[in-house]
Amino acid sequence: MTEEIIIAGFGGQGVLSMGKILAYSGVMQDQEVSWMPSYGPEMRGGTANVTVIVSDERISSPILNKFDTAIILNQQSLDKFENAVKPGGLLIYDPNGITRQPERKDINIYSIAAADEAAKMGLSKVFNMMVLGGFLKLKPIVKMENIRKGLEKSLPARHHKLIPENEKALTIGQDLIQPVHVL
Amino acid sequence: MTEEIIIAGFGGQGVLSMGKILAYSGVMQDQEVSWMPSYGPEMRGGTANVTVIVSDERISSPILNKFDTAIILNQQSLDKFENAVKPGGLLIYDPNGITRQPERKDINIYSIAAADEAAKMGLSKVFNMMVLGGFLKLKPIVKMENIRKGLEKSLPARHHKLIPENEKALTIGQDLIQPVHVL
Amino acid sequence: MGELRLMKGNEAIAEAAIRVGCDGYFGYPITPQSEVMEYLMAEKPYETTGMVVLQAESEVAAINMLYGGAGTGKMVMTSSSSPGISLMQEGISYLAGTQLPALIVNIVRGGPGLGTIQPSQADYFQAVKGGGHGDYYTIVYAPASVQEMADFVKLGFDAAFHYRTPVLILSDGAIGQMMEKVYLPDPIPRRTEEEVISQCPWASTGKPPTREHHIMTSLDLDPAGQERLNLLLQEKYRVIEEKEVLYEKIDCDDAEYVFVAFGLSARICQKAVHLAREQGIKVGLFRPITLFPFPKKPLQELGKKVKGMLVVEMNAGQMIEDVILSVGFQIPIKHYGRFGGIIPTPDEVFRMLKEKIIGG
Amino acid sequence: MGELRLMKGNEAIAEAAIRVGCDGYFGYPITPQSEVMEYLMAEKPYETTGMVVLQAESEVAAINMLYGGAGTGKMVMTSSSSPGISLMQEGISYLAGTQLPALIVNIVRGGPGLGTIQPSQADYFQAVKGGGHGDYYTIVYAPASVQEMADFVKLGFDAAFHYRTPVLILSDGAIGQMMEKVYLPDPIPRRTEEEVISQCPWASTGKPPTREHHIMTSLDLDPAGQERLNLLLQEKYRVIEEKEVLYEKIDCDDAEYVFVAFGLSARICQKAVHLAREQGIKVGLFRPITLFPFPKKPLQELGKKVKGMLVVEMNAGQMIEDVILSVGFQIPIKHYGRFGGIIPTPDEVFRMLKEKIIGG
Amino acid sequence: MEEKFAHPELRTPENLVYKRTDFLVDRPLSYCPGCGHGVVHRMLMEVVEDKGIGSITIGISPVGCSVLAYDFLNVDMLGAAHGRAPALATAIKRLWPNRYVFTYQGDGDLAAIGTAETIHACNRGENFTIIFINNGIYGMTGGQMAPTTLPGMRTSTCPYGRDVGIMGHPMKITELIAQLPGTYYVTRQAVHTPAAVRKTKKALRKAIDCQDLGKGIGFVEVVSNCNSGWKMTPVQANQWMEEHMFPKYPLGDIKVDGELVK
Amino acid sequence: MEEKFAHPELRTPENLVYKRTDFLVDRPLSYCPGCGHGVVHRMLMEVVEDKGIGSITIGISPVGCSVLAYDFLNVDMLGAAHGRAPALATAIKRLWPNRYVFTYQGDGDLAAIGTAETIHACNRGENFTIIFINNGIYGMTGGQMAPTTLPGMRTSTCPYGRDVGIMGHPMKITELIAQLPGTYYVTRQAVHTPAAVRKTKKALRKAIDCQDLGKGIGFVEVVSNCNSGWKMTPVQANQWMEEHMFPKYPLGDIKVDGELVK
Amino acid sequence: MAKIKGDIVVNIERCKGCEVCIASCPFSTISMSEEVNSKGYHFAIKVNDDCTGCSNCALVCPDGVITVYRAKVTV
Amino acid sequence: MAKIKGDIVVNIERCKGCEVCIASCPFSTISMSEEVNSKGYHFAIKVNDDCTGCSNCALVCPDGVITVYRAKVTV
Ligand SMILES: Cc1ncc(C[n+]2csc(CCOP(=O)(O)OP(=O)(O)O)c2C)c(N)n1
Ligand SMILES: Cc1ncc(C[n+]2csc(CCOP(=O)(O)OP(=O)(O)O)c2C)c(N)n1
Ligand code: SF4
Ligand code: SF4
Ligand code: SF4
Ligand code: SF4
Repeated sequence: MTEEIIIAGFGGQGVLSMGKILAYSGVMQDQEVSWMPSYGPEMRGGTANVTVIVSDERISSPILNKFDTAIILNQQSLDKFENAVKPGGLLIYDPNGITRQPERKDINIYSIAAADEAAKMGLSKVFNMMVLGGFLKLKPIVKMENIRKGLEKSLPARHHKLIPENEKALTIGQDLIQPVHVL
Repeated sequence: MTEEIIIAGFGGQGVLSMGKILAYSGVMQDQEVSWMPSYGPEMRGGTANVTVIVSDERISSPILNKFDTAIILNQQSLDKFENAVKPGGLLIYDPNGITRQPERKDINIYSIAAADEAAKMGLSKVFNMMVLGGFLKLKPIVKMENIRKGLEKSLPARHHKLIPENEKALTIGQDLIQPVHVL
Repeated sequence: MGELRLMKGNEAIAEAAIRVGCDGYFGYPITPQSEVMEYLMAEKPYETTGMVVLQAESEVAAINMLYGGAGTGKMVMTSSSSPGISLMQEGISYLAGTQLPALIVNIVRGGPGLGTIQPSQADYFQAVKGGGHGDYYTIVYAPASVQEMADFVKLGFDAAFHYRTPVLILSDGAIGQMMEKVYLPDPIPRRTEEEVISQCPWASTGKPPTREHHIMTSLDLDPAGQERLNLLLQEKYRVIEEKEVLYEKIDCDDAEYVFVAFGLSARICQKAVHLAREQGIKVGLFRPITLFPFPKKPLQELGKKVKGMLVVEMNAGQMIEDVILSVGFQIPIKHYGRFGGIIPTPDEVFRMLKEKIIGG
Repeated sequence: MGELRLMKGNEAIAEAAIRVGCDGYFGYPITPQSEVMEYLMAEKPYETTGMVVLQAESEVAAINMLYGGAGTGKMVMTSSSSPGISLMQEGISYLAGTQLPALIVNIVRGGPGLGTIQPSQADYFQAVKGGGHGDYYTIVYAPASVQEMADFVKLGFDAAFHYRTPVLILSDGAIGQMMEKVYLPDPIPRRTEEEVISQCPWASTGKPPTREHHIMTSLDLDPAGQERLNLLLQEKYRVIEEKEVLYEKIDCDDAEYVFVAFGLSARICQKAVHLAREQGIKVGLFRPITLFPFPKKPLQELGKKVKGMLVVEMNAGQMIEDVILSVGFQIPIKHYGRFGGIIPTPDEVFRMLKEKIIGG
Repeated sequence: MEEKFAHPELRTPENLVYKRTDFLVDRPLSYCPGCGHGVVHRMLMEVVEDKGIGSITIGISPVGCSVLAYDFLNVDMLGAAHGRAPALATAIKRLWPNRYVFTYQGDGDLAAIGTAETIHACNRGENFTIIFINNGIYGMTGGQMAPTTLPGMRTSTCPYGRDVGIMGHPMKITELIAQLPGTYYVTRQAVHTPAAVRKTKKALRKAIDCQDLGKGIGFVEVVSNCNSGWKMTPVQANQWMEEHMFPKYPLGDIKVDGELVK
Repeated sequence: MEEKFAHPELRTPENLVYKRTDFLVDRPLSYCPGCGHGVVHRMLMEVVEDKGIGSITIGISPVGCSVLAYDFLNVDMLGAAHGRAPALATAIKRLWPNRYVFTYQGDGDLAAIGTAETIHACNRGENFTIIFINNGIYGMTGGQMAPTTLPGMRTSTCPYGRDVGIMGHPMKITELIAQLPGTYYVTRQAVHTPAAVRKTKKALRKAIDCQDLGKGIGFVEVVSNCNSGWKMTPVQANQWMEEHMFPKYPLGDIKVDGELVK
Repeated sequence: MAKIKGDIVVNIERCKGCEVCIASCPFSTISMSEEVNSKGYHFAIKVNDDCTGCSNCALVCPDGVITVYRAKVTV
Repeated sequence: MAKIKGDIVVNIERCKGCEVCIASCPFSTISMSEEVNSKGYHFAIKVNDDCTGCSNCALVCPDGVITVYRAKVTV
């Protein structure tokens, strides 16, 4: 199994840490992972994205131009990455912040209204975990118990008390995700 | 005609300027010349030498290990350069400062007691010109008139008044030089 | 026992340094490698292992701090990125001339000049041919993964001390910034003063009455002496070329064409090898791990078996010179490069292999 | 009309700079090239032509003064020797990246490190492959006489401005210190401000209301933009390689063996050619005058006609790589080098030719 | 958008009392919200406009957040290597004595890597203007310790606070260069209040006027916030600056007409 | 040689009152006749001897005439790149806190190319000793202008005398670094008379004793002659030094126990 | 009666919502909008009619987005 | 009567004839030799018997070539 994912959105949306937790969970179940962010001052207030690869084999290129899954959190990112999804692949987006719907017909498209839901529930801090939950519902590439372990590893000890909240968000996300166009 | 000369002695003996005047004189009569000094802090109180080449043709290497003429002003230099004179070549030395006589039998050897004479005559400043005079007597590779021109060119204007003294030294040197071993 | 972690390349270097018993890190911030010092400052090894971590006033100061530390037998390192490494060239030449062990990490970004902060491999020549003055080489390791970022710290220090020579890790912004799984070995305690003194009997550590004073210098005003030093260095480089070559061959056994690439480019080419094999084209990858010593002989051997080579670099064509010097002109050897911070994609390099080498 | 003088190489450079209408010299003392600045300070061109002469606080400052001056369209130069040139590598990379014209003189001494003050050619790689970071080249002229020291100042400035690129004169302590006859052309007046502005329409000279403001920089945070700049640079280097190659062939027409050497080594080899011809051995000399662009094609042609080449350098083997890359492996190409300030003699190189190439 | 308290009738050219000078390029500044760089840019350009020297001014931006100053200041500019702006300016002013030349530098640039260039340009009494933005941190590279970082202050390379015993003392380079005979006007200002901004503009004017006298460097330090680096809101940052930066870096003139006044 | 006034009978170990310390290597110094470097070398080594720290002392020589100091001082030494001695010393002292570490630097080395390293080591309050030989010229490279060259003084790069308008002012770097909180003892001495030599020795002792306190840099400037560069006899040079150098570089302590005293 | 009356124009798209202007206004005329501009920033708006055109806000605005007008008006 | 008597030993081969010692002697005991050493330098010699072994000369000697002895002798 090799899953190649791009996660993209605004700087403050937790894009990088979502990728990090996913990657750490992969590590927990003994898979190969890579996490390759965009970096630099253009991140300041701008867009951020991260390529995450989880695989049973040694990972070759950490930098890709085609992905199995694209998780998209703003319009700029949709514009940039819609065409980078492999035919038959998966695109997940949060409609908040999207002004133009994705148009591809050869891929599976899901939407997840996590931003609104998180705001409503006062869980904005773990909005990204909702999105991750949605993704994992569709592609359970890592086991929930490993996500927990991943959270433990990637959060500093003083934040471990937040793990239950994160797990809750994961569950909510699984319910929230909706098909838009399924092959 | 190509004449390859090494002039060697202590730092203060005017070795470099003797070479410079010779080279400039060569320029004055439209010959090719090169003047290549030893340089660096080792000169401080130590030995100095300069390779002068005067030629009708373009000069290839300015650095040589064999010379037509060696003009030697101290013992260290004699030790270093006696064997660098080409067979049949010329070695001129000032006996002041020499403790061991040159031993080569396949070259022409002359001595010139310029240091003593210059001290006697109060001409120590132009001691080197005496030596040059002696050399030019044996090998008149540059004309006297060109030496004068060379002096004019190589001395700063404020020192031009010293030219007559230099010319006098040249003449004295021509009388002073003595054969030691002639092939 | 060791430990498994998910880390950035830059962090892995820092953590590996602590674990290998490094005595001192001296550096100056510059993107994309500032995490090395930031990680160290956060970990405070000065409170645990006693490792010194100091933010210098400049890269020039940093490399000369290295020189001081190395001259006293300590295990010292710095890291920077391209412009900062250029400022270190005098210091690196001094380290080489004085035969001092030190580790220098260059997380390359796009140049020339201020350039970009995106990854690049355009400092190959500087690293391999000697960016400083005089006849010297540094051993150069080119990691292609976060694991290697960690591993090569130990490898680098071992070689540096074995040969008494500065060692360079030539990586790039992408490997510095990306996270991967990394296995970290158990920490090795820092050497005691006594151990330093006995393991580095040449160093200036304080002169006991029982020996002559030690002098660490690269100066010899006497050219004959300077030539002797140079001959010694050349002999050392010869031994290094004989003994320290590292490389990796992937799918080369039956390959008709090969990519030659180092570091990040090699990983991209590895993916391209998969793409090619999927299409039934027999492609392999030759990855020099040491750039100096360059794997001349294995590459030459490979050159006799394949029909062509595509050298892929994130630069305008630098390592290709060493490839040609190794392989010769019998088979087509072409270059494909992207620059200024652009990373080629696997598709792209595969297409280029077809265009430039396979034909059609 | 011009003028004939007997001068040191270092002085010739300084005098040529005044006569070519150079606007500014910025330097820091270092043996064996301090005479360049000393001559200028004694001549006081600031009182005659208006040329600025300034002793900087360091070589780092000097090269950045060059950057400032060059960015305003002025004709600026510096000179130094090996360790000082290493300190300038960041600045040279910036000059190249910003496409600024400037002249840099390296009177090479023995390295690495503090080394010696005696002549050497061990900075070939640094000069030719780019000692700084990023993909760039500087045009490199290698004078072999005092006359060329003077002549290449004009050549260098012309090329620097034509291509908007830093130009290096790579000489050595011997040529810097030796005196030869030199013909100095009549002085060219310094350009007026108006001329500078009209001849350098790209420069930052003060923004009149009629145009956009000018920005001299090598930064482009956008990798695509940075790649475009790099492609532009590479195209420039291609043109330079096509148009600016200079070399000299001596006695090559009927030669069976040739020396390949630059600068001082070439003069020594020239004498060795005489020695060989005296013994009836048909030897020639190929002297690259530009080291970048390297005279690849003429050397390749020559390679087809001769039986072997001896590359003679005052280093451990640097230009030989470019010779092999030009000629290939069909004929034996060997290296003979002396280092650390030692100059080989004509006898010696002739003997080596016999030993290593002719055989017997 | 409905503008409830708008008075469009007042918006006529005669009534215009303040607008962004045209000597700023019409594009968004790249700085973080609330960062002082923008104000200093504007004041500097107002001085250039007031003096009418736009076409004979050459500016130098550093490496730091203000690396892009050349994109905003509508005069001819050069981007220096990190720390070397005073070297560029030295050459430019000597080669173009009738141009007004300024450098614009951060604390890392001017007081760390560029220390030698700063001190020697000041010591030589070069005839240009140095504008020095002291925000106590390396903004551009993500908030590392600067020479001017306060004791105890946290940055990414002193995450537990600057420990002066290990990392050295905050450096008052402005007081240092004021000691040098080559500086003619040296002052420290801020731009967080209207009054401070006005003073800074006067100071900049005075510093640039120095170039008419040819008696040495005019040097204006501006203590400024780096709210991103300090991890505060802009308003908090300005307050923290008053409370913590000003005691260490007191505002006011240090040297006037070549004489120390403090 | 006949020694007319010799008293061989006095030459017994008990009567020995002064001899060259064994901490100087038994070989001729490479300095010009009458150059002050030799005296400073000797005093420094006497202090090392007196303190009994020879085996735990690490010295750093610069690039300058004293580049060969490592050949003469019989302690472990390193030769720094030009100007960078304080960077070496910083690392060494931090890595070997129980060693005594000193740099020995000329004015070109310390106050020109090495300005940043000098200032920042002093500012960080490193715990080593800096010995600074100010002879107003670059001796080793043949007498070029130094940052400390006096106005009007002739050198090979100011053959008509230093013109402060073009070449800048002589720099009093010692006064400058005394301003920094990281320096603990700062003094200026000379070695041209027996009294001066004695004071210099005391100053060196005090500066090295600073390392026992760990409160910052001990810094000893020695104003010295470079008779070669000045083109005078040693005796003339010492006199010229008194008349011309001392007024600009007055002798005496500048900072004692961390407090400015001048 | 003649009175000094001021007005400000905020370049909304350029405003970064840093709030530095707010405290500088002697008449508490400025506050932040509820809405955000296309960059996602709240922006400065006038919340009363007391502006005298003193220009304080414009002076301190880091992004120079405020233009100020002032006139004597008869009330 | 007991008197302080001093003596100096000059390492002639190492003396560079700089003459710095001469002025430092309170008793004008030192002068330069007529002869030169093997390096060509005149060297310091004692020219009277007034030396008290005060060590001034040795202190100022740049090359550290003077060794000083002193004793109470009965005259
Ligand atoms: C030679 C070199 N070293 C380091 C850097 C990385 N760098 C860029 S900006 C900067 C510091 C910026 O801080 P400061 O000068 O205080 O300006 P600010 O960003 O705070 O305005 C550094 C270290 C560089 N570009 N070049
Ligand atoms: C990078 C570099 N620049 C320049 C030099 C040449 N250089 C050697 S010593 C020296 C100056 C010496 O002067 P100073 O420090 O005053 O010491 P002094 O010789 O007077 O004792 C210079 C410029 C060098 N070796 N390295
Ligand atoms: S990082 Fe700091 S200095 Fe840079 S723009 Fe942001 S607030 Fe300003
Ligand atoms: S050149 Fe000057 S500093 Fe150097 S040894 Fe001679 S007198 Fe001393
Ligand atoms: S100061 Fe300027 S940028 Fe900040 S909120 Fe006010 S108007 Fe907007
Ligand atoms: S020891 Fe004193 S008295 Fe004796 S010679 Fe020396 S200076 Fe004179």
